[in-house]
Amino acid sequence: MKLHEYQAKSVFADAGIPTPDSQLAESTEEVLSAAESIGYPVAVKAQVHVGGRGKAGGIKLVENDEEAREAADAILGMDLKGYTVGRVLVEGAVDFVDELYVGVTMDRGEGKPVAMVSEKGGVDIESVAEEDPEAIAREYIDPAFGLQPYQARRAVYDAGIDREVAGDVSSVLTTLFSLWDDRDASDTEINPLMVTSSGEVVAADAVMNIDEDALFRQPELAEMEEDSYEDDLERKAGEYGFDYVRLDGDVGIIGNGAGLVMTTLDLVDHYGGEPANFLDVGGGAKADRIANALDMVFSDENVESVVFNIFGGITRGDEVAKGINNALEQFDEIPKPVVVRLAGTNAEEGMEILNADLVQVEQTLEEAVQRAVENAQEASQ
Amino acid sequence: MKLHEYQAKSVFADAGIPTPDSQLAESTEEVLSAAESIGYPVAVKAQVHVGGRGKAGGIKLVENDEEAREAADAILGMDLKGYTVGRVLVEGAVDFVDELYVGVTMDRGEGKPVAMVSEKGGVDIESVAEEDPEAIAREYIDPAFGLQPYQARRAVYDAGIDREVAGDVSSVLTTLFSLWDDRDASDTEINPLMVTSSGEVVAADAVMNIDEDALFRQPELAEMEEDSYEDDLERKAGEYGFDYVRLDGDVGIIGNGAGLVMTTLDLVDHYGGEPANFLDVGGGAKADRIANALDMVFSDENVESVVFNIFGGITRGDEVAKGINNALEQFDEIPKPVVVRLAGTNAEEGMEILNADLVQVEQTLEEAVQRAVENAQEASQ
Amino acid sequence: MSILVDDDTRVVVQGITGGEGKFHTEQMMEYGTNVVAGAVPGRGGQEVAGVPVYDTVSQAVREEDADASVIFVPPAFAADAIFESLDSDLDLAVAITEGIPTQDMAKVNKRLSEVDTHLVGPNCPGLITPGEAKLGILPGNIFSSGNVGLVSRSGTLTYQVVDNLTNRGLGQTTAVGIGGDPIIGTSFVDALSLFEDDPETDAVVMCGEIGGEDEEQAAQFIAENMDTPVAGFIAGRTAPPGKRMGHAGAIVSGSGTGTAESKIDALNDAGVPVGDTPEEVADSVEELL
Amino acid sequence: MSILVDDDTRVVVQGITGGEGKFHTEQMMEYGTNVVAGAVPGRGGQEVAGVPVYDTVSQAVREEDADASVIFVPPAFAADAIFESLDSDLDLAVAITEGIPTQDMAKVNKRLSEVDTHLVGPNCPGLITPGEAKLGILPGNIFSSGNVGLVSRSGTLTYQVVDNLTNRGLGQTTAVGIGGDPIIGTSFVDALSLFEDDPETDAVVMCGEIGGEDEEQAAQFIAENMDTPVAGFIAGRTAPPGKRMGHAGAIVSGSGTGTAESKIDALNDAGVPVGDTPEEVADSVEELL
Repeated sequence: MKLHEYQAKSVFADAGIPTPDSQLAESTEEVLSAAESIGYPVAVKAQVHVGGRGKAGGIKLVENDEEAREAADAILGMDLKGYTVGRVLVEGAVDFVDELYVGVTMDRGEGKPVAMVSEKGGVDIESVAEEDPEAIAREYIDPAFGLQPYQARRAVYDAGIDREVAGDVSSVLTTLFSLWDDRDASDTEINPLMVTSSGEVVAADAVMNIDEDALFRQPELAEMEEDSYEDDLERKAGEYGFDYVRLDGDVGIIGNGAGLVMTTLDLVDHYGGEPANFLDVGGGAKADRIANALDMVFSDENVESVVFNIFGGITRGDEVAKGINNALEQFDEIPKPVVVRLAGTNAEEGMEILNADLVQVEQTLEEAVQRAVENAQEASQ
Repeated sequence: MKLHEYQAKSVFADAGIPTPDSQLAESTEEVLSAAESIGYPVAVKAQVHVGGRGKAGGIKLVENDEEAREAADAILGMDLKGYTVGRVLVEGAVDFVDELYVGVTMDRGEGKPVAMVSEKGGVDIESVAEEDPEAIAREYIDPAFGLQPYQARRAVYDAGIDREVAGDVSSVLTTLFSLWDDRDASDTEINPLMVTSSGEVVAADAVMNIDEDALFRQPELAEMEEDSYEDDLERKAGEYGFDYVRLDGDVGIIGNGAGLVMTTLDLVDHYGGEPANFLDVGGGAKADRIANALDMVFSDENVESVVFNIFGGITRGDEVAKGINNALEQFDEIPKPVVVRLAGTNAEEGMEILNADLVQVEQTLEEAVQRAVENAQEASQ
Repeated sequence: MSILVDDDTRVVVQGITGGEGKFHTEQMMEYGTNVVAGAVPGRGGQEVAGVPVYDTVSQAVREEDADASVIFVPPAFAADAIFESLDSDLDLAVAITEGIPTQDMAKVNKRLSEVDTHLVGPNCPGLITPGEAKLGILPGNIFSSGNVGLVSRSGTLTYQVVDNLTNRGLGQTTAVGIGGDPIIGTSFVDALSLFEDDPETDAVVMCGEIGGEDEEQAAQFIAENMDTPVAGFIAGRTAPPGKRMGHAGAIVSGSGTGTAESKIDALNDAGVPVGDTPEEVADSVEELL
Repeated sequence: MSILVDDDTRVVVQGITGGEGKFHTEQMMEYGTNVVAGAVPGRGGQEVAGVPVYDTVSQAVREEDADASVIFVPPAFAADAIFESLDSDLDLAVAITEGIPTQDMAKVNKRLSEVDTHLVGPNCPGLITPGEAKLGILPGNIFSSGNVGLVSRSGTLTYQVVDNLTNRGLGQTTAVGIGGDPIIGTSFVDALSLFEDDPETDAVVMCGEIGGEDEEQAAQFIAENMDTPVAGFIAGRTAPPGKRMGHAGAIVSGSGTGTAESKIDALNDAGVPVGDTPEEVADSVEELL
């Protein structure tokens, strides 16, 4: 779960990290009144979960009412990489002499958190990591001990941060780690951490992503979760509790188990088709859930053909068959052709239950995918 | 630093451990009014840093005003193993069916904390440890991870605690460890942890000792420190900042470094004398401090003879000699004979400075101690 | 022969009194697994599926000589259950639970480096030595005994590949589902190393997927340390960057690490044929044997 | 030969800009110790006693090839300084600081078990290889080079015993003050084991004191593993139970563990003569050689 900049900043500020004055605004009027109370110059920043907002025109620095109005009109309501901007953060501009990077994330390969500091803040840190890896000082953190004071200092000095601000930066890093640790974050990051001409550090941006699996013990953060789905289908999948990812193709895919569904997508591609989605019904799905999955896929207007691939383990073929029947029997005409392949637990019982008038049955994964791809190709001709 | 029972109980109660109603009282009247507000029966418990208070008559259970008055009169002002009782805790008596033991301490051999649980509470746990070690379940705690939930459960189930109260006992143990950890305790202990007839657990006693070296970061606990010296001499040593232990003999001992002072004590004993004290002036003592040490030892009316044994490392012989001169020159007559042995850094300079009219000088530790023992023996003849 | 489990394995089920725990205990026992105890705090003295329940894993180890555990404990308590199994002198712990917080697993990972117990999972279907024992939730009937080792990050994909193998008469020594989380106990390298040392395993199938660098490390290990031939499969070729494909670990990061391409290239460089379809994987195994 | 330090040892002083740090750096250098750097956060670029100061120990290791550190850092920050030295690829760290909270040392102790660095101390005078190097605060002039190893929990008692030895012409290979705290890095067993492996050490003096069970463990180690003869001394025979005799670790617990008697018995049982006086210890060494 991603926090918005304004949410992350409030968490950071509560923990004692210096942040600029700021107010959230949803209209041009609110932007103007916020700018007035903060005092020009201010930055107007789109609050959407998109990287590279600045380059995409989602952040503007304004000096007066006229510019603020212009920026607010331009940003509020704009489409930023698929997300519509509904809110902006109006924030006092910082008079900076230097832009740093500090962050904490989970290093999956090491299986432990890593703290990072760089003098090259203000730009995409992943490009810095690729082009100039030495410019990022890294400290791997023992998960049992946590970030030790000497490690915070070492990261800061190894990154070449000026001795005048080293103490402040290392204390910001320590706080970032505490937040990461206490709040079950997957990432906490400040880029840029600005150094002002008077030698203070200020968090000019704030990133905080929370481990979804830990939200149960982070009720305050869970409350901050906002509807941030790209479209109605992903929202619907969230409501149904499916692992769902929408793609660009026309072959709708339903299956059980992440690896098998990914494989089904890959096979659609392999046989010349284009997957419309990833949809995992999970383990042990009952008839209702299966019907919901079909409803999901039919709701995607791009879908021309559906392939249902279930390898039963905990999931039982008879339940799958019932769900498919239920979902399809309500239609006078089946909206799109559905290819079904059932294997594993109770697959034979499922085959018997399945209403063969409503679906096309195939015995193997390869055959089922090929048939679904053909169906899609026929539909688009 | 030892907390009094009433202090430890208030810390435990704040952390959520159930404790009986109680009030501190300094007079018989206060005892009576406390008993009235709590309701009989109550326990009247001496608040002094002494083990085995119950056996020594420092705890009495009373049923009515008459008994309460009697108990208060008996306990307030009594001498308990050298400590005068100035305050009692008046506490609601617990109707218990079982007495358990739970505690956390540092296991020095393992270099890690250990959590302990036993069904055999209410008696001296050290005797249980000796006579029936199996009756105490122990969980060694990784200092980096802390006490894990499964460890608390395991200790409780391994100790054979009834399943009905196991959850509560394990939660008390978890809290005890958190307090131990957060408050820099050397020991946290509840003995007995009473189980009531209604199946609740209540801390009927409370022990909490704090690591002196960590008091700097435990300001709340440091404020609880009370004058708990056995006598005026130990209080004086505390004010001077000496490591001082009063003993029963008549040879006063001053030296630098714990091991060397202990050795000097041992040699006094070896040569037939009896040490009056352990007094370590520490490393790098200047003249003032040396004079204070002599003042300390002269203040002990049991002392008949003094031996001064300094092996200079950081401590310089000339400073020691100056301090001895300063302290002794103020007397018309030296109160007790002082034997001085100086070795190590600037020992020769010290010997030159030393006013040989005031002290007896010896070259070796053995000779110095023998001379001091002889002095004491002469004085007591 | 086999790796990690066989018919001597004595299993304690953590969370045996829960719905899933009870159901799969019965399934495991039906398959022939030697389940000797359950462990659930506060439930000591009860019986589930004819098996005695203890309050702690240590008691189950003391009383019933358990040497492996299977963990069906809800995510909030699962890391503690794993810690308990790692501190109870077991040879093997298998964590089925999905959705354990990643920071909990980082701590488990640290403790794992300090003990000798193998951990398989979490978020995995478990493992099976066909005809001897299964620890987990795999459907026993699709497996058959043979000389092919299988290690996979995915559950149902494993079944699919096993199906393709079994249909051709290619039985398995042991099949291990190592789980789809970012931080797991037994890695590809760990499992491959065990298969390499197993004289009965004549070929290994390794089913990877996008995310992380385990497959790349496995490729390096195969090139440097393995004589036993390996056939590979990588799921997620068509997955877009930045989208989590079901498994918490199955994600190609924005910076382009964890792609299927990188994994397939690494495996090919190590001499491992990577099939485009599960059927092609079975073809490769037939050729390698 | 010697143990732990010699004239090749390259020392970084943590806390070199403090009063004690500066004074003893000068003393160490005067003795001939190869002090190559200081480390104090925020003081990088300065110089103390002609030695360059770095902000971190790692920088001192990178820039000056330091392989040992001596720690003069106030108690509140000392554990962090030790952690830093343990995470900087040093062979040896010597912590002089007295008064480090015990819980901090428990964490240090855990980390120690994970690294190869030796820690001597804390709350110790350091160690010296006469004529080559001293790391710490021992008065160099009382030591002389020879074939007797010395290990002691006490500072000034060490000087006393060394004095008795030196007066008879019995020089030392290395003398190690391991410190008087309850939790320390190098134990008696660790030091004895190093002396046993040092071909130049022909006898060892071990000065123990009341508290803990290190001396008992040392006795067992001597009986089982040592050919080099050992002479012993135990301070605190007359200490009453429950009273801390100066050192945080020097306390006989109420339950009677840590007594001088138990230690002396254990050493005698291991064939170690225990002197009643420092002079008797020197007698024993003469006999053992």
